[in-house]
Amino acid sequence: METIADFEIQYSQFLDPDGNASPDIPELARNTDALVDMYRQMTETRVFDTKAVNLQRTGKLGTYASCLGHEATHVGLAAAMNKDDVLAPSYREYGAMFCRGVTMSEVLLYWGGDERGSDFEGPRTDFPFCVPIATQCLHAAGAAMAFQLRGEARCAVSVNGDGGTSEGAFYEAMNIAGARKLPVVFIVVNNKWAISVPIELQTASKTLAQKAVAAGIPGIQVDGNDVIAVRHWVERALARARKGDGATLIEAVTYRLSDHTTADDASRYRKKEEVEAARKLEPLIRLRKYLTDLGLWDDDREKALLEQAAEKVDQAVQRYLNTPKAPVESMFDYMYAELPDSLEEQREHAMQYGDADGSHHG
Amino acid sequence: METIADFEIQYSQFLDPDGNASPDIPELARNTDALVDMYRQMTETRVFDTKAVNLQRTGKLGTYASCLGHEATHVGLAAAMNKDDVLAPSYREYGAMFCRGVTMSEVLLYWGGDERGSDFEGPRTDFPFCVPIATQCLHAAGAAMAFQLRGEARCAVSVNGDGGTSEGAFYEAMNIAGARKLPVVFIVVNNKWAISVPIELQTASKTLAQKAVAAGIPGIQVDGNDVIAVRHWVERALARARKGDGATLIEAVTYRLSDHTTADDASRYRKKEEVEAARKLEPLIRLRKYLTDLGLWDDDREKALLEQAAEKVDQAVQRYLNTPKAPVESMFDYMYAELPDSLEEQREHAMQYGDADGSHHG
Amino acid sequence: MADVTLIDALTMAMAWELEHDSRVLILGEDVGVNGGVFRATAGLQKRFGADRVQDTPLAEGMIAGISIGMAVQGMLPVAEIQFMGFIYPTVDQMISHAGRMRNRTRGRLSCPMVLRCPYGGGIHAPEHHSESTEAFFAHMPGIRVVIPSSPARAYGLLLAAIRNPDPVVFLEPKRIYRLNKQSVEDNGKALPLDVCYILREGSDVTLVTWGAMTYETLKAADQLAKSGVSSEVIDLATISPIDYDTILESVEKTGRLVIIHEAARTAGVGAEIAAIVAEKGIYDLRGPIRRVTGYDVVMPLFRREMDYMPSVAKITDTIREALND
Amino acid sequence: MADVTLIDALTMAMAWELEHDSRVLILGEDVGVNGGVFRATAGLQKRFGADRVQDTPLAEGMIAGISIGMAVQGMLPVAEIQFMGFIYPTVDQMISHAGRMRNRTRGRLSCPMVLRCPYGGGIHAPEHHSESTEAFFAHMPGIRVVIPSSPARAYGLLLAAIRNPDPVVFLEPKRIYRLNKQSVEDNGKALPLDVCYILREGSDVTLVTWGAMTYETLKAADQLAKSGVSSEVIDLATISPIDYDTILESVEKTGRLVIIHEAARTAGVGAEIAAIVAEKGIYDLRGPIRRVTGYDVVMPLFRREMDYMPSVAKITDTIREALND
Ligand SMILES: Cc1ncc(C[n+]2csc(CCOP(=O)(O)OP(=O)(O)O)c2C)c(N)n1
Ligand SMILES: Cc1ncc(C[n+]2csc(CCOP(=O)(O)OP(=O)(O)O)c2C)c(N)n1
Ligand SMILES: [Mg+2]
Ligand SMILES: [Mg+2]
Repeated sequence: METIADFEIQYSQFLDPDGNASPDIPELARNTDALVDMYRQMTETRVFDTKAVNLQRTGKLGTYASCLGHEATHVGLAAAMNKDDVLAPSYREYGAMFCRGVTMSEVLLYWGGDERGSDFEGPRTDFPFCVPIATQCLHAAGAAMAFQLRGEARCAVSVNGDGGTSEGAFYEAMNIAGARKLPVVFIVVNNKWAISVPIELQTASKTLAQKAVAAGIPGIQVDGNDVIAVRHWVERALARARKGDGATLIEAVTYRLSDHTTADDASRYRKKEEVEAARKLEPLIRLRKYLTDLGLWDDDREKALLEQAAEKVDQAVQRYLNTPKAPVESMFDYMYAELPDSLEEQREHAMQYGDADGSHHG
Repeated sequence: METIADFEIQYSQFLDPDGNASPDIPELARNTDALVDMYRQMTETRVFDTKAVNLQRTGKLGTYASCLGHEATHVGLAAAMNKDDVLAPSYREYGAMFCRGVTMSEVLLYWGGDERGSDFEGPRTDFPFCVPIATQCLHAAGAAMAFQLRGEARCAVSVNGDGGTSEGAFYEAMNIAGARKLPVVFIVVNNKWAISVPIELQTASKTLAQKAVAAGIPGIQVDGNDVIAVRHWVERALARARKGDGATLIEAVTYRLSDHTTADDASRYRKKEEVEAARKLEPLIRLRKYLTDLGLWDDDREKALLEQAAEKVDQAVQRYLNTPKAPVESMFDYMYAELPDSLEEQREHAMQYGDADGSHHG
Repeated sequence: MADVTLIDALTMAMAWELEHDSRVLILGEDVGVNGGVFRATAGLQKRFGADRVQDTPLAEGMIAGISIGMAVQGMLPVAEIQFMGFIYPTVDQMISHAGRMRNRTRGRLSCPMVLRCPYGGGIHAPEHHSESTEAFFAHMPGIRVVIPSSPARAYGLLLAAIRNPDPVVFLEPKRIYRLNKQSVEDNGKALPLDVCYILREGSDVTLVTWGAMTYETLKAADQLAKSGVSSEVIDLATISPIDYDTILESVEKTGRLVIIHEAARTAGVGAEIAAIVAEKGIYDLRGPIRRVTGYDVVMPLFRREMDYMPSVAKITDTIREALND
Repeated sequence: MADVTLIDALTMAMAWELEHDSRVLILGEDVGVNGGVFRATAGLQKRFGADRVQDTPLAEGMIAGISIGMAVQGMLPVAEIQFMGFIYPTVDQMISHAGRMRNRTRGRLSCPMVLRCPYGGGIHAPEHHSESTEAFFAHMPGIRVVIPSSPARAYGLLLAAIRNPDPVVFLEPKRIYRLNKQSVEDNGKALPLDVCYILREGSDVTLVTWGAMTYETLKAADQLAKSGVSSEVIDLATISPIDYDTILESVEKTGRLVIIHEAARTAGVGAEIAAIVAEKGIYDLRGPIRRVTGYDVVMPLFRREMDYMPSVAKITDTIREALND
């Protein structure tokens, strides 16, 4: 018996839940504008999220997946990216999408049942929302391969959840990324739950970061409620990828403070106490404390930010609510670059019936 | 930064290529009957393999996947299993299948284009040949779940190649096996090549054993040309699984000395020198040397074994060649427990045309 | 005799089989503690334990693959795929193994499993939650495909599917999961797996449909009845194998055929029914075989999903055309 | 003007596009050094380098998924799946993403990829190496499906597939990869992607087929010509979208339709053609629409595979029946 390979998985946190900074806190923590900006993004995201849930409750939005508690992970990872990198999100990374330039009304249109929500004005080459779990990991790997082949200094970033690490596509993507040293970063948002399935039932692997070992790429676990840790390690991983040294897996440990979606009732399968305990670790509190200690934040600034955010969200909601349905034929007009003749007849049939005639149920 | 998990991958070899035993060689090396029996199985398998390749060359067999060089891995893993365990092979593990009780003529029938080759007389509950790479890993996990649910002390063993470790199904199977502590052993036969793709292009992972880390199960790499190492570690893994301690991944490192199949020409993509070097490590030589040193083997015994094996193979070939085609309607008669009425008409149509009328090409 | 919805009837059927056959187990994402995202398995884990009603990790290919492994080794797994938009990772295991084990081994092994999956649109669900791709499974030799459209048929057909010695893909029209109640006796009586059901007798036109579309179709038949049109409505129920005798007899009587389904038109199951009648019943036809189906486009997000689907208006108009032949 | 086989023509087409469009790349299992298990990409890696002709790890879902990622980001990937029996892990990516990217993003993104795959039986191959499941892809909105049946069409259609701005599944009838040679000019001229080809004009019966079955069908037509039967043979070529005008015009002329394909009958593409004619061409029909297809069973291992497939005898007999209507 001889040891032929060994691996260590590291954990990193710079800001503890009370906002105390660890001695090894990185450079970027001194970039006060960046910190304040991330705090603003996180706050706006939360205000948006709360509003979106209410819109659904009042019948003005379809099923919606809240991002409550994920703000540091989402904002931190996007803040680390270059504008011309591409993001391959799943479906709840609003904080990241907003940083990338996706508008709030686009996100509302998507959950409001309108494809135009994925026609991002801002990040034209970012991938759209991806609902089939973990399939986007392969898109990110493919995008990275395109950048590599063209010799561009761009990277792809994919985001999936703890449940997503059980899908074969997740491993296939890491494996090809490892084999080809692709400029891609895989971010696993471990929020402890996949709808009603707790992480303990999902896998026996002690950390999700160690799944990187299977692909021969580095993996690290960071506190996903510490925006500085998330941004720092994603920046490091991106720099490494841009240098041509290949892919990294980053597990961001956080917690899904909300129901899975507005169609879910988490009280069926998890304890209040667990949620309450997790709430104490949520990301905004600690960053606000830290900023306050640095004299960068106070109640007035907080109040102003909340008002400003509320107004921004309201404007987005208005834009969303004032967007008329797309024409019936739009379901045909983007299927192909050129509509095949054989579909013309169907298109006319659909137009003839215009809006739904309400003969349906449920 | 703190280390939250670490892993070591061990390598084990007991018999070196020259047949020298390492000091820590396990108990079973003293079971001389077992050693001789494994040598007999490995030799018979090789004689069979050579014959099968010739049958294909002379047009008496379809495409055939040689197992040349894999004998220690295949025989060792099956020798470690209990009769009532189940094997989920891929397509070239004849040494293992013969140990399990599959007959040589059954293997020939399969590659001869006859489904009856998978109607194993011997191991009635073993899974059949599995061509879609790595899909059988999930069947083994499912079988293990069945045994676990029924409280049976049985285990499942799946076998796939190095190429197979790139398929999502391989990871999905390990992950569920880890999460449920299933009584299953995953054996990865790393013969360095997946048709023309060398292991270096397949993955960046330094060993294939380390892929177990992703599922939170133990993984070990053994010398796949050392039948004692293979059998020993598979026995250990099975004992562990039977105790209820869950799954193990075992990487057996060997080399595909033959073309991928008789339809392949490996000279297109790999160097003679590499193959020659690998040939020196092949499993029979070292075991014969070891047995000879122990006074358990000599040229007369070798000669007798080869004659006996040749005769056994010839009988199997005769049985195979004398097996008439199954009736045309047999393509219908095993599709369902009960043939649906809607298929009756098609069945009669097929019978009406009896044998192929030769109107086809190629 | 309880009055139950379609989804209640499914729960009843699973409970019955769990109760009466120790080989049966339920598995899938969120089927245990949570009782399924649609609550089809609500209460079953509490009643039968976490071994027999298992929450699995998130991987549909895995769910299908281990179900096959279990079925081959003597269990009767009833696996749930959460939505049909997520059933595609199971396609490889279903066509390559589930449908082949018996034939491949000349009957030595078999694969008595059920793959349950809610399907269809019209519930304002997010992207990928409204698919109707039954045609994929109907094209797989060795796989049975069943779709109930009433509580009673849901109960009897699911029992039959679980007891069937071969693999069955059991698709559940989620739009009508709770549409209405019917009194269903919990007596463990299964229904046959290869007959279709005449929901309404008629003499002018034959309407063949299945799943939730039986409701639009029956409504259309009611509306036309007012103007004296007598429609015969057939619920296909077993999508594969198809009981075409019943359909052919009906067409012989009516001379007209309209097929209604939610799935995209091209290469849908409706095409197979049309092809069978165009072969075996053509001389009974007075005019074209028509299809009212989903369009050959991606199911739109919900603001436009009802415009994609067959509606009572689309169906009645098509029937009127047929009557003018 | 070189005399080339169908597979040579495919290699020529890929070489042309690699030469003329830097966005094009080839990827797949064993396509590089080995030049593909059927040699379709032979010599391309040597000529264009390992970046543009890439051997991938063994994972079809991965191959489809990264191809989508590349295509969305401006490359033109031409991916090879080694055999159709191994294409099923790509189904999820193809239906969930390749066919949806353009529509999902209202045209912001698109997915110009080609998924090449040899298909069909008759070459004495092992299990899973003889599949014909084109119907799955024909049922996917947003995906084009193309099948060539001659060297010239292989060249022109593959060029068209690579240049098409949307995803194309390009299925290659491997049984006729090297059946015969045809002189094909390597001029980079593509063929249209939505027309079918009349291989033989006739007036008594319309025979619609594609892929390798065009040969059995033409032979059957030749045989029957001796007894004075005039068959019109149509090569569908673009399986989706279907050019049904050509088919309808032919049926209008002949009054009889026989569809021949190797795939299992139920819910195969033949059913769609029958359904279209039973709707739009029924008054032109003198009798039943007949299908000569593979049976609804698993493709048998090779000792019996030819008994599974349509043969000249099966086709001629069916045509004779049709003529008696
Ligand atoms: C392939 C697939 N299977 C099932 C689903 C249904 N589903 C939506 S979210 C979800 C749980 C995902 O959990 P996780 O990956 O941890 O992400 P999270 O929702 O926690 O962010 C499931 C099962 C899906 N969208 N895709
Ligand atoms: C899913 C799938 N893809 C492709 C193939 C074609 N194929 C057969 S064997 C093989 C290589 C397998 O390599 P490996 O897993 O290392 O096993 P080995 O043949 O070396 O024993 C390939 C690509 C297949 N059988 N199944
Ligand atoms: Mg989660
Ligand atoms: Mg190998």
